[in-house]
Amino acid sequence: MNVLSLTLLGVLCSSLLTGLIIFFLKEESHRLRTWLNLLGAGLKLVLVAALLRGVYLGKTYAWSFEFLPGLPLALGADANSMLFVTLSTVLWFWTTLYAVGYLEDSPHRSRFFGFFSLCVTATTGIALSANLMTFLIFYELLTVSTYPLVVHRGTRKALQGGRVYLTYTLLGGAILLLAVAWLYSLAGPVPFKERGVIQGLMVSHRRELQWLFLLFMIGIGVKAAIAPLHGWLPRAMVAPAPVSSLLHAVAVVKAGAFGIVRIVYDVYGAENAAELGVLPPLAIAAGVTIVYGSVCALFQDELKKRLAFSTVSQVSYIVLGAAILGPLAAIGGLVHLVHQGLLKITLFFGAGNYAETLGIHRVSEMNGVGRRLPLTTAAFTVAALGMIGVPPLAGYVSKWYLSKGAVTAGDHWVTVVLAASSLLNAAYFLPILYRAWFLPPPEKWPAEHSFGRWETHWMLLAAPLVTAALVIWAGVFAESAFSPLAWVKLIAAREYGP
Amino acid sequence: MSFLDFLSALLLVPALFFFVAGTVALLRFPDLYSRLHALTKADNVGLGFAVLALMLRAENGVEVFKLALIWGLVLAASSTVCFLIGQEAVRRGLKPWTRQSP
Amino acid sequence: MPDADPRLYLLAGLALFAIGFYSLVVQTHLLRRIMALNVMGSGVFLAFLALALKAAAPMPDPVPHAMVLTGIVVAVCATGLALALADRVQALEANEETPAPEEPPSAETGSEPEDAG
Amino acid sequence: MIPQLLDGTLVLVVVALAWRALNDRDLFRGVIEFIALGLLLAMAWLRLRAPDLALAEAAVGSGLTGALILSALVRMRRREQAAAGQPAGVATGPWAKDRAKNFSRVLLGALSVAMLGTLAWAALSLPAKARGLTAEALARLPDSGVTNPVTAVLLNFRAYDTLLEIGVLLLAIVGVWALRRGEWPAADLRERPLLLSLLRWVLPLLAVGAGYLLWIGASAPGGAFQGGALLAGALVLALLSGLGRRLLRRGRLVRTGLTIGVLVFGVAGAVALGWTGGLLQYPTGQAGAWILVIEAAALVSIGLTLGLLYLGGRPGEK
Amino acid sequence: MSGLILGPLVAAALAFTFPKRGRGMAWAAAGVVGIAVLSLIRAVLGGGVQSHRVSGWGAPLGIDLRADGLAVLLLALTALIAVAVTGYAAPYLRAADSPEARHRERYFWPLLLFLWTALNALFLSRDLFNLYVALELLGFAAVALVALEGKGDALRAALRYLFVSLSASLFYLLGVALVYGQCATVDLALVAERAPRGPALTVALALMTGGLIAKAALFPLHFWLPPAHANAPAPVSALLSALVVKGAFYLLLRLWFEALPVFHTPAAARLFGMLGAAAILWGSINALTQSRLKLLIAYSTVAQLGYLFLVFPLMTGRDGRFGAWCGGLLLLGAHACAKTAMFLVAGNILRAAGHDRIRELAGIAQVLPVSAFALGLAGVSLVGLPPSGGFAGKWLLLSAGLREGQWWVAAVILVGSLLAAAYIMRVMTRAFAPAVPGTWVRPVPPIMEGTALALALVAVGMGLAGSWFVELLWLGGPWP
Repeated sequence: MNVLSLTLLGVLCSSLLTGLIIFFLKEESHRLRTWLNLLGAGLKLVLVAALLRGVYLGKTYAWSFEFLPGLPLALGADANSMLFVTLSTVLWFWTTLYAVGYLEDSPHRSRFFGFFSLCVTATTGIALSANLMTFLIFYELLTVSTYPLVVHRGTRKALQGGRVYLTYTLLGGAILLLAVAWLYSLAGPVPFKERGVIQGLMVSHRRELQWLFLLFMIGIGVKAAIAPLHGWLPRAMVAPAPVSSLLHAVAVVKAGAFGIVRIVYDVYGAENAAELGVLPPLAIAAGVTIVYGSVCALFQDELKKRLAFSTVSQVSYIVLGAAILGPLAAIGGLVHLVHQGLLKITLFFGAGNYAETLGIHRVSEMNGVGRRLPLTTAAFTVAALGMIGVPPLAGYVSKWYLSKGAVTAGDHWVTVVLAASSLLNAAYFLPILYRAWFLPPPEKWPAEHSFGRWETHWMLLAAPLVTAALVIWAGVFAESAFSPLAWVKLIAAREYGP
Repeated sequence: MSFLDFLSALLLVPALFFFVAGTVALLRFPDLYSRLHALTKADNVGLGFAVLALMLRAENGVEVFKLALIWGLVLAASSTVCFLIGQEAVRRGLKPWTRQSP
Repeated sequence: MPDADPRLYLLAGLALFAIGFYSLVVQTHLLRRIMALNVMGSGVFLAFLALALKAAAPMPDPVPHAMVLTGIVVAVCATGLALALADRVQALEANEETPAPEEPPSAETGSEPEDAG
Repeated sequence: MIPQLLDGTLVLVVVALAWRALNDRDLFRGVIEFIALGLLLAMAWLRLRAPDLALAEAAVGSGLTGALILSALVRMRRREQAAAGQPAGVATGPWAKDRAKNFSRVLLGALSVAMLGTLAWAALSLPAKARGLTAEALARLPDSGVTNPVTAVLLNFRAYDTLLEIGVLLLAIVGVWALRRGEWPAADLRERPLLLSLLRWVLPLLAVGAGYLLWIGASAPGGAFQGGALLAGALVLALLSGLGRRLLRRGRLVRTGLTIGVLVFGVAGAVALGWTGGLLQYPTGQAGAWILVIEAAALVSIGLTLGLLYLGGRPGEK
Repeated sequence: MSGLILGPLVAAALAFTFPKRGRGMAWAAAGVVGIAVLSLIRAVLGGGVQSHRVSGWGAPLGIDLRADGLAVLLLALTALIAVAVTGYAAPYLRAADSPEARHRERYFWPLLLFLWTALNALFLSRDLFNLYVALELLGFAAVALVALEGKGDALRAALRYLFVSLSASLFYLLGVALVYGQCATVDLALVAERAPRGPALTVALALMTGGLIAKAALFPLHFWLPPAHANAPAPVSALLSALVVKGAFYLLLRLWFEALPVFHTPAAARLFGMLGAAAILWGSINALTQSRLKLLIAYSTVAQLGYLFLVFPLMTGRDGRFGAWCGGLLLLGAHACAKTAMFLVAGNILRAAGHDRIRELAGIAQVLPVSAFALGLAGVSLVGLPPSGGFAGKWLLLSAGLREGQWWVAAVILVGSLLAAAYIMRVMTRAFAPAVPGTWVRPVPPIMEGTALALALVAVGMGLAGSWFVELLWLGGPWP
């Protein structure tokens, strides 16, 4: 075991160990818990930065451990995993900060932050998995560690939401397990590799591979919330706002989308998948989900539900990118993995601030919030515009690459879908912005809290501002060397290059 | 067949007779007290003859002694048990059978 | 006297086993069921010994004999345990009809003689 | 001809009695038939040339088990009468309560007959002359320390079985004691001078007899179990007459007596292990002495255990 | 090897003679057995299968002991769980200083030690008759422990259990008699050498299997298990579910794969598999409908036992053989630890709330966070979520099934896992609900919570040590 593999383990342990310690902290030791949280998150950030630099310089990171004979638990850092791990680590840091502020004075914080850390550990594990088995393990760990967060409030509604969440994800997990076991019995251990690992089976097991692809998509599609497997997502929004951010932007949905990317690119290989003819159905499913999610969002009055359906729609951009053959679409999809994360987390932070500071949960109550919470609303506005795809914000970049890729691949219908989706996005976000900025505020907010100097608690404020800044950076500096887009182009070049 | 064997077989005849008589009596006698007679008296005599018969076939003195001991034990035990049963019956007020009672 | 035919006793043993099993399942009285278990056991022992007699040269196989002796002791232990348990259960059911105080273990454990161990 | 007739009759009576014992309408009669069955089985063991077992069966299988069941029956009856206020002469049986029950009885009967048929088919397919282990056992007999092959198997060749079996005995009494408090037969010896005088000389005699059986077990039918059964009989007599009451007040002594078999056997096993490297492997040439010591301890435990099983629970004053 | 049997046996006798020293005796036995197990593991890993001829004679006249990977694994598992139960039982039994409590404590320790002796003897013995004695020892100890609860339901359950156990033993013993009649030996290895296919051994195997299935509570002979396991004292329930039923299953493995492998035909194997599948479904569905926590856990045992029997159909082929064997036994180990943890948690809940009605258990996570966490972790292993031991076991079974082309096994495993998730979720949902005032009346000593958590962690961690288990199980297993 060398320093390089230790870095990998360090990335995992920085949140795992802090999580385990936090479980056993007394409820009252607030300060220690906060420091531990931030220390873990910060340490992880540093380690990931080191990792990123290493991967950029071409170092190979690998760690493995045989937990059953011939069945290694393997971690590694390729370009693809770095994309996701960087995203989740950066966002986790800010989410932690936000959560500390958000949950001040609420009960069971040790439990909450314990599972919170476990959840991020699982996400990091998913990102760093070097083979399908390891992916599966962390994927299920994510399911389990998220459940206590969803039901954290313990209300009837929360428990119901949690039950729906577990039902969906465990069913998906079982199907995924079947798929993995089946593939292992056909192909032996399945490491992730660009252009796929199933070339040897293409001729002899064509039919099985097609079925397997379907199983994989169902199994992972649950977390990626592809319609009609999305039912859990709007119901899980009963969770506290930081959890929603986690579900939608950092961990769960992202893990699903990332999983689909992994299966298409690194297990099947895009060209093999296209050869098997399994990509068009996936693209159609993604397209349908995009439109369907947007339409549903249009009719939600509850702010978080609207955002939830928006996620359903937006995550399928990533899937769409994977499902359309060609480097351009791949770039669009992958970069949206990052962009959607930044956008959606900002939106949820905003929604959380409205709820926590003013007691606002519904769009119809949002008249004039811009005046009471100007900074929050500004961040919210940036993210909403990004979602719609207004240039030069992050969302525009992804949509542009996606449509270009679709046109190159000859799938013209995709552009129609994207256009329709953008219109719908505008239709459900612009009224919110209008209300927030241009309508007069009510006499009295539903439940107002005062946090002293700033418009709200500084931790609640810092997080959305930072993420909104990142949204602008990712869009404006998209063509620079240090942007998500640049990294994604590297990945696409490796998948599709000569 | 030696003389002793013959004698032994001869002794078994009364032994069997007394056992059969005791058994028939046990089944046919009308009440507990008379059945006790059958069990203790007839069977013990029968056993005595059987033990005698077996003694004649014994290989050494120790075996003869053991057989005698067995008979002695049975005699003592059956008389004590007979007494205890009778006593318990009397205590419970069981009336002895007489020709008058049905 | 010549040896018995082992097969005869073997079959008898199996018959006892079957009778015991049938009664165990059909009968409801606890004592009958306990006796049924004993009869089943005797059937097994009979089978064992009959098989031992098949190897009678110059004497029956002593190994099954030892096994059956072990079995007999185990059977009487089982009977003792089952009877104690059945007795508690029956006491319980009798109590449910007419509540009379029937030895909860609490009443006398403390007074068990020479407890100081 | 006559032996076959005798065997046939014996077997038929045994089977018929077994059926009667378990299915007699009168439970009391069933119990008596069950005890009789045990005695007949002892005869069957004799016909199968197993005198050791005939002894054990007569004493334990028929005598002690019968006594246990009989006393349990009496106890249950008394309680039933107290509870229901009516004589429970005929125990509730499965007789014709409803059709479903009858049907299941028929079904189970058919099943049992089918099972019997299968068993018979299998048993009759066994080779007529078995190899058995007679030859092996006799060949090793000189090294076993005893001359009675059954004792050799019990305490040397398969001594490990016996160790566990003594464990089962102890476990049984622990289990029974955990369950119930024993019931004292209320007997006042002052009213029964005859019994007292009998017991005065019979009890020591029985103890001597137990020792004799133990001793003779090395070479002839007998041994710790048969001796233990005799001791148990003596103990039951003592308990029935109330003589044993004083003994049972000494709790620790009684418990030590109950466990001494396991302890001596276990320690002997361990010592042998250290001595020869084999669990319960007695040092060469000393097997006879070791067996005697172990058997003596086992005799005490067996006798006490079986006798106290009759009490049906832990000793303790009301 | 000898210490494994003599240690707890002598300790049991001493614990009975000196009632106040019961707990000390249990710890002493734990020490002896612990050292013996560890040195045995070392010996087996270093020098392969270990054998011992008791009394120095050797089979067929004497009795042989043998410790292969399978036996050592189960011995270690038994030691682990017995130690945990010992630690848990001391505060559990001292709940109140009532005469009942003293009575229970007085008899608990010797009975526990007898149970331990019996299990160790069972796992080591190679002799069919000796195994019968060990089985009886096991059965008696288990029944007496169930009855120790003293309440009506427990006594009735114990009596039913005793009847099943005794008649099952007699079926087994009759089978042994037939084997002896045919082979003139009761040694497992010699039987395998001398076994001709024929009616006698077929029926013998059927008899023994029938008896053992009843003892292992395989559907449809599971009816005695839920009342017995649900009404026993919590540490006893743990022992019964974790180890006692597994003892019978272990013996079935020995019979079918070592003594009489010639009878392991596809048809017989399929029958086992069908029964196992039925047990999984039936047990899980019943667990879903129970209103009491301990009954739910007990039915879950019925279901989980079903998985073990899937080993039989998967062992018919060549490809999946070793995987299925390891998978089944890994599952056995994980289930033992997880189920112990669950029953101990149930004991904690009973202590804290005075009842175990699931509907009224809101707020476990709030009042007993450690217990709730343990319950959750144990649930993770039962459902088979990675990286738990349950997952590793199911994974191996699943891959074996797929490799052998036995799709129905895969389907059953997946459906069973989902049902398990459903019934675990029923409890966990209550756990996270806010506590109703007045539900939780008594505090629970930390050691009782800690023991449960430790075992749950072992169950989950077992998956990560899968390679080690597989290496151990390879030694002396039924492969050519």
